[in-house]
Amino acid sequence: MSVKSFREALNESLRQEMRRDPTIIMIGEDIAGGIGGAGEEDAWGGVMGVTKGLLGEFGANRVFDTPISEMSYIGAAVGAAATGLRPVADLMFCDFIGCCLDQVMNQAAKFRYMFGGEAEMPLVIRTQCGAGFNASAQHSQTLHALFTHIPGLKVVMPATPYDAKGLLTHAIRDNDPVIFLENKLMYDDKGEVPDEPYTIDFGEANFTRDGADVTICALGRMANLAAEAADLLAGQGIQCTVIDLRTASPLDEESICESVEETGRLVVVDEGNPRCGLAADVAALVATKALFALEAPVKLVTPPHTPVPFAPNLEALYVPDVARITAAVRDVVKD
Amino acid sequence: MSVKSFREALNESLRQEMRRDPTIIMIGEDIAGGIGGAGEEDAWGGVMGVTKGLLGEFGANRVFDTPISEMSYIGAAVGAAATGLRPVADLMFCDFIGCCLDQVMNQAAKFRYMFGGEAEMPLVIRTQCGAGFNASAQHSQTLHALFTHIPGLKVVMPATPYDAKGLLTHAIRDNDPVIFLENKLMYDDKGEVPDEPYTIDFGEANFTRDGADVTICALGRMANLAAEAADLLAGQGIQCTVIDLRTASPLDEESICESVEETGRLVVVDEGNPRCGLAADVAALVATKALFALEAPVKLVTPPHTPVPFAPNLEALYVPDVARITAAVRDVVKD
Amino acid sequence: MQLNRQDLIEAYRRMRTIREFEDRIHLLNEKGEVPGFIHLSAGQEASAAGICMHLRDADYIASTHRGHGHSLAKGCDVTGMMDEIFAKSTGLCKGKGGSMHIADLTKGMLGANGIVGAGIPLTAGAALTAKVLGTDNVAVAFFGDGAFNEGATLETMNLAKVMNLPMIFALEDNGYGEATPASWAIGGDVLERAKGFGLPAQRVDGHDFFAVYEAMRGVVEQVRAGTGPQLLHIKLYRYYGHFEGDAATYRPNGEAKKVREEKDCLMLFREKVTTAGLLEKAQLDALDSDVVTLIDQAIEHAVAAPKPEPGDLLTNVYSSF
Amino acid sequence: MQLNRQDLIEAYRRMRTIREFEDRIHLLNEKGEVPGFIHLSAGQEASAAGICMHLRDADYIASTHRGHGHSLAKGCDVTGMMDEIFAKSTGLCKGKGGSMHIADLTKGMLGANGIVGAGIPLTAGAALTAKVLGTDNVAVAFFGDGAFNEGATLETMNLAKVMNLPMIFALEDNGYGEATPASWAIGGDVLERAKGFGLPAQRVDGHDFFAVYEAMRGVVEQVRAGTGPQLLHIKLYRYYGHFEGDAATYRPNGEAKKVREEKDCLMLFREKVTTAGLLEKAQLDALDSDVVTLIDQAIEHAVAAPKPEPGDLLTNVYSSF
Ligand SMILES: Cc1ncc(C[n+]2csc(CCOP(=O)(O)OP(=O)(O)O)c2C)c(N)n1
Ligand SMILES: Cc1ncc(C[n+]2csc(CCOP(=O)(O)OP(=O)(O)O)c2C)c(N)n1
Ligand SMILES: [Mg+2]
Ligand SMILES: [Mg+2]
Repeated sequence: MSVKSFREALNESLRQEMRRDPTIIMIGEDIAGGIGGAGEEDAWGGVMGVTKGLLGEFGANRVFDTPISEMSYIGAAVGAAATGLRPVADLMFCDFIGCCLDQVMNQAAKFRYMFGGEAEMPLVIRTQCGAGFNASAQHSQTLHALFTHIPGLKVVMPATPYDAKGLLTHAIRDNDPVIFLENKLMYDDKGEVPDEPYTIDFGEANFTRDGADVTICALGRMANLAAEAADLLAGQGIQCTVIDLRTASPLDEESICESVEETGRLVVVDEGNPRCGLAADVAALVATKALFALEAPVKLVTPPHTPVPFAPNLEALYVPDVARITAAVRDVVKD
Repeated sequence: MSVKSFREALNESLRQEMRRDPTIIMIGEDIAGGIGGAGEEDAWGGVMGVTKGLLGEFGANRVFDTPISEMSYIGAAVGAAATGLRPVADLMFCDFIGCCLDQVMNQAAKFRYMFGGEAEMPLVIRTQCGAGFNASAQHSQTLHALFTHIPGLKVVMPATPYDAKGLLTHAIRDNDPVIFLENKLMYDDKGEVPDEPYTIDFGEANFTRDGADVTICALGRMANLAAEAADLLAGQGIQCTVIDLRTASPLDEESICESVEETGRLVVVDEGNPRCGLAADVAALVATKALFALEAPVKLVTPPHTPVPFAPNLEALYVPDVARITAAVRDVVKD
Repeated sequence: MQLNRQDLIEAYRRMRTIREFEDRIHLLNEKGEVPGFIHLSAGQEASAAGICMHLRDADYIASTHRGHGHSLAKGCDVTGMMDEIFAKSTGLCKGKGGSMHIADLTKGMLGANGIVGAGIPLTAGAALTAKVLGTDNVAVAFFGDGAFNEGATLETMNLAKVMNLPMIFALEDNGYGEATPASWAIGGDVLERAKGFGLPAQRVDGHDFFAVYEAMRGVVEQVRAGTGPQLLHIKLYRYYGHFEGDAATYRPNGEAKKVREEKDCLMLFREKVTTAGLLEKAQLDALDSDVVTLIDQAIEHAVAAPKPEPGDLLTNVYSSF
Repeated sequence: MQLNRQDLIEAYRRMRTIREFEDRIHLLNEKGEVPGFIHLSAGQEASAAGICMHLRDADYIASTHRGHGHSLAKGCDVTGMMDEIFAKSTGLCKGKGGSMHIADLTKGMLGANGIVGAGIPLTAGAALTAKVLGTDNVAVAFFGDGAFNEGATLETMNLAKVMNLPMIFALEDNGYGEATPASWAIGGDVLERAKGFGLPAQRVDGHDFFAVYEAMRGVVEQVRAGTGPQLLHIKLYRYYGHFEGDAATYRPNGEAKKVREEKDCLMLFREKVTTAGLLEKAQLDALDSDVVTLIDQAIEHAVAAPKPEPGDLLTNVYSSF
């Protein structure tokens, strides 16, 4: 156990899994960087440096840089997963899914079903999400709901370095296609992370705070803000249960409903677009399965239904923050 | 006014609008069919014959067949819309959005916002959706939720020939990008349709049945099944209000909430995937804005969260039908 | 690999099986006895057979919406396929995929595909597997003239080249993508386009089994040896409409008839082997009737086979259910 | 169009403005004074200017993530751009787009673009508009060597060809797509690839304004006349890292320095015009200081300009709000 960054936790998971299983490969744009050039071979290790050093250890027959051709290399990862490898593909930003959705939605997600069970799809697609980087509308989206909407995919969004390693390791060992979303603001977040490999199961939410007054559900970076808000509110006499969902698909429906049965109040915090988003999905779950437990209307804390603005002052208003979460909680407990 | 098929209603809308405005063009794969060949010039008029005859009337400088290159021709439609034309693009099946999502999600939907309002995007994308045609997992999806999730898009799904014409005409005149979903089972549906041009506003739901016991929301083909179910139930003493939402984005939130305030019960019927789907979205709306009106848990009637199966007997179980709707209604009224 | 008597029989058997399979499905579909969206490959048999005769089970192919011929040529079970097309639980995909999604990974068949161009990146993935695992397997993407203009296809020509993948692009040019002539839809020349991506490319008469077979012999040898991807531009023709139900009014009158009469691949094959004294007519006729029996039995089996159970709707979504 | 004295001054002014703009933003970014993801085009000015000198406002261009140079060359307002990059409400996009989304449709600038390759189909759309409306406007897609491997780009080469669109593909090959050398990432030869789609294509030295200008003169004349799309392969170099913050360790030591010293487009331009006696050094120096003043003022304006109002978050989503 030692303190590691989110980035290091991910790198360690990749490294340990690749050591364990020679069929695991990595493929993506500039995940090494400098391939074919006269400069440093492993110049980048991904735009955020997450895959740094892996080319050096595993060589050019395990770590593949590609041309800028998302449909083709993501598709190649899908095909490789169906034929015996366990690819970890890197889609630099989840915003780029528009260039390769077919291979994810119509191929990877549906092979097992369309083929009557006669296909394995041990594929991981790591990708960045999240606003707050002043990266504007095409590099700041958080598209977990889009993936969650597609049957056959699993969708993961870790909130801590510990979870990042454990969930990525699980994702790599899983035989279904997993979309693994990393919030770009979190790579330098630090936390205790075991040195040895371990896994965290999908569909098992993490109760990070316990409180009788209200349930707050979130995942990824929003789960941390929710916990922060809960701590603030605890000082003001409002006790929150905070559920870090960890995976949007599968969803830990049971934990959510059980908690709402206890608290009677629900706030869902999510960075995705609100319409047909994950926050709505969780609210609908409770409206269908635990309605009579609710003592107040459900509150959703999400961005507005707009693209992500560039200006930092607008972006700050766009992304849910602790103040908006505490306000929402205060609202639901006063009802 | 005369009886027309859904197909004829659409064709008439296109024809009348193209006559009215010379900047309206059509672009897509085989929307004429046979282009460049020695055979009949307008051999198909689209796979379903909707655009039949338009090449003949408007010529090859208004009606464009394209190579099989969705990203490119949908993108060309987006670029044309930004520069002075009003393109009606045809994406043969909405399942093919995986080949061109970027141009829809990151370009068409975001131009106006990213450019600070300095762009118009009078683009319509007509596309087919719906299961029941034994067309299997890649030609049977109903992806309106995916589009609804994306801010900047408008999403339309007509239920009748009358609405098809009025909504398409509105879509063509609208200055925002509109995804217009046509259920492939409905082209031969018949109904009264005025001969002259008319429009139906977006975001204005259609109350097709009036009843005090329960509100059923749906759109597209499901709205018709909901009405059928309501008629059946009326005979059994259960009075349903049926709301055909017509457009998933914008959503007529007010009508939904007002109706639920009156009936106290809500069933949402939708053919999309359930997770982060439109049914969940409507349920969440009510859970956040009209919770205390609810006298029973909300019921969602959707397909299971699986790809669309091929076998007709499985597909029949997959798509919501009148029996499942009536069962759901009976369930919520008994609580 | 030179074609011995055994091989010739095998080649003919595969082609004839495809033809009979397609012709019979055409009739069954007309009578409303098979469901679904069906695209037949009758007329294109020499390509499927000429290419797949060079492949082993561990080599992969990916196919298209028009996938019956490729599947049969790659060794998929006739009965399993027929059952699948009839939407039966005994089908290759348990009735959940149908004509457009027939697959058998154990035979190296990565799936027919409802999305034009989608099989091509998948094939690159199979080739990547061969490369990483150090086998000398190859992977073949079958696709049409229409698919040659999809981004997925074009990107993958480049990807396969720069990654030096053991992959073969088998472009089956039947002159039309749906109703649209390839001569209009493809800008530039096919071979030049492939070469512009650094791919060796050659054109071959897809009506002539021997031409396809010979071209593929050289290609597969080099690709197996690790010299990188290549493209075959195979000119051929589909006899039926684009999909079952399409009257093909976009084709000049008599075009299909002329090809059938003058260039039918089965006819040409028979002529060649009998003229050269390699096989006798009687032998071929006997094979023909064996194939008819085989297909009869497959249809009989498919008709009698059980439908999927209601519970099957919810299985095979994830590895756990 | 022959270059008269006026034109030469205009060309130099545009190039120098771009250089100064980029150099200053580089410094401001280092000091943390401008937000966002920034990609600078210093070194590539001759291409932007040499091409856009042939265009009028009604002609469209689409650009890339590296779009400042193209925008300035196409006539976007310097102050409006600087304000935008500073995220101010007076910016060209009211502070809602930033460096990667600068656009001005009134100037025929269809937008920088954060998605590699995305501008190319958009450009085809602008060309389609010209075709349908019967103007003789043309549309130019600027894109990089990396973008040359995107499906969107490749598909559009074909689409533009078969639709005979008045479109020009301006491939700015600076040798790298992020950290990856173009020499590795592009299979085959660029010109052959373009020709394989039926596009006339030529290579030009992008450090030499006059070479770009002359090549574009011929191209634009033909494309305006309706002879269909063409491609220009413009070889050039970017001086800074891929994005601001990138140390560019993937480039051989001294590579950037060498290009700056030997091939800098501004240097070459000055040499040519002064040697040929077309303009005097003093004149050019005066222009340089005018440009410095212009950029100084723009920065001053941007610093002082107001931020967007909170309410702006919710506007410009749809035509109605
Ligand atoms: C991405 C995508 N676009 C369009 C279609 C509709 N479609 C199905 S087959 C086909 C034509 C394909 O032509 P070609 O590649 O020549 O194959 P062929 O049908 O001639 O065998 C089209 C356009 C599709 N299935 N997928
Ligand atoms: C679809 C997509 N894929 C990847 C990226 C990430 N990315 C941004 S710029 C870039 C390199 C582009 O290279 P090139 O086209 O040569 O342009 P240059 O940066 O050299 O001007 C990449 C990979 C992106 N923005 N969009
Ligand atoms: Mg074809
Ligand atoms: Mg470059």
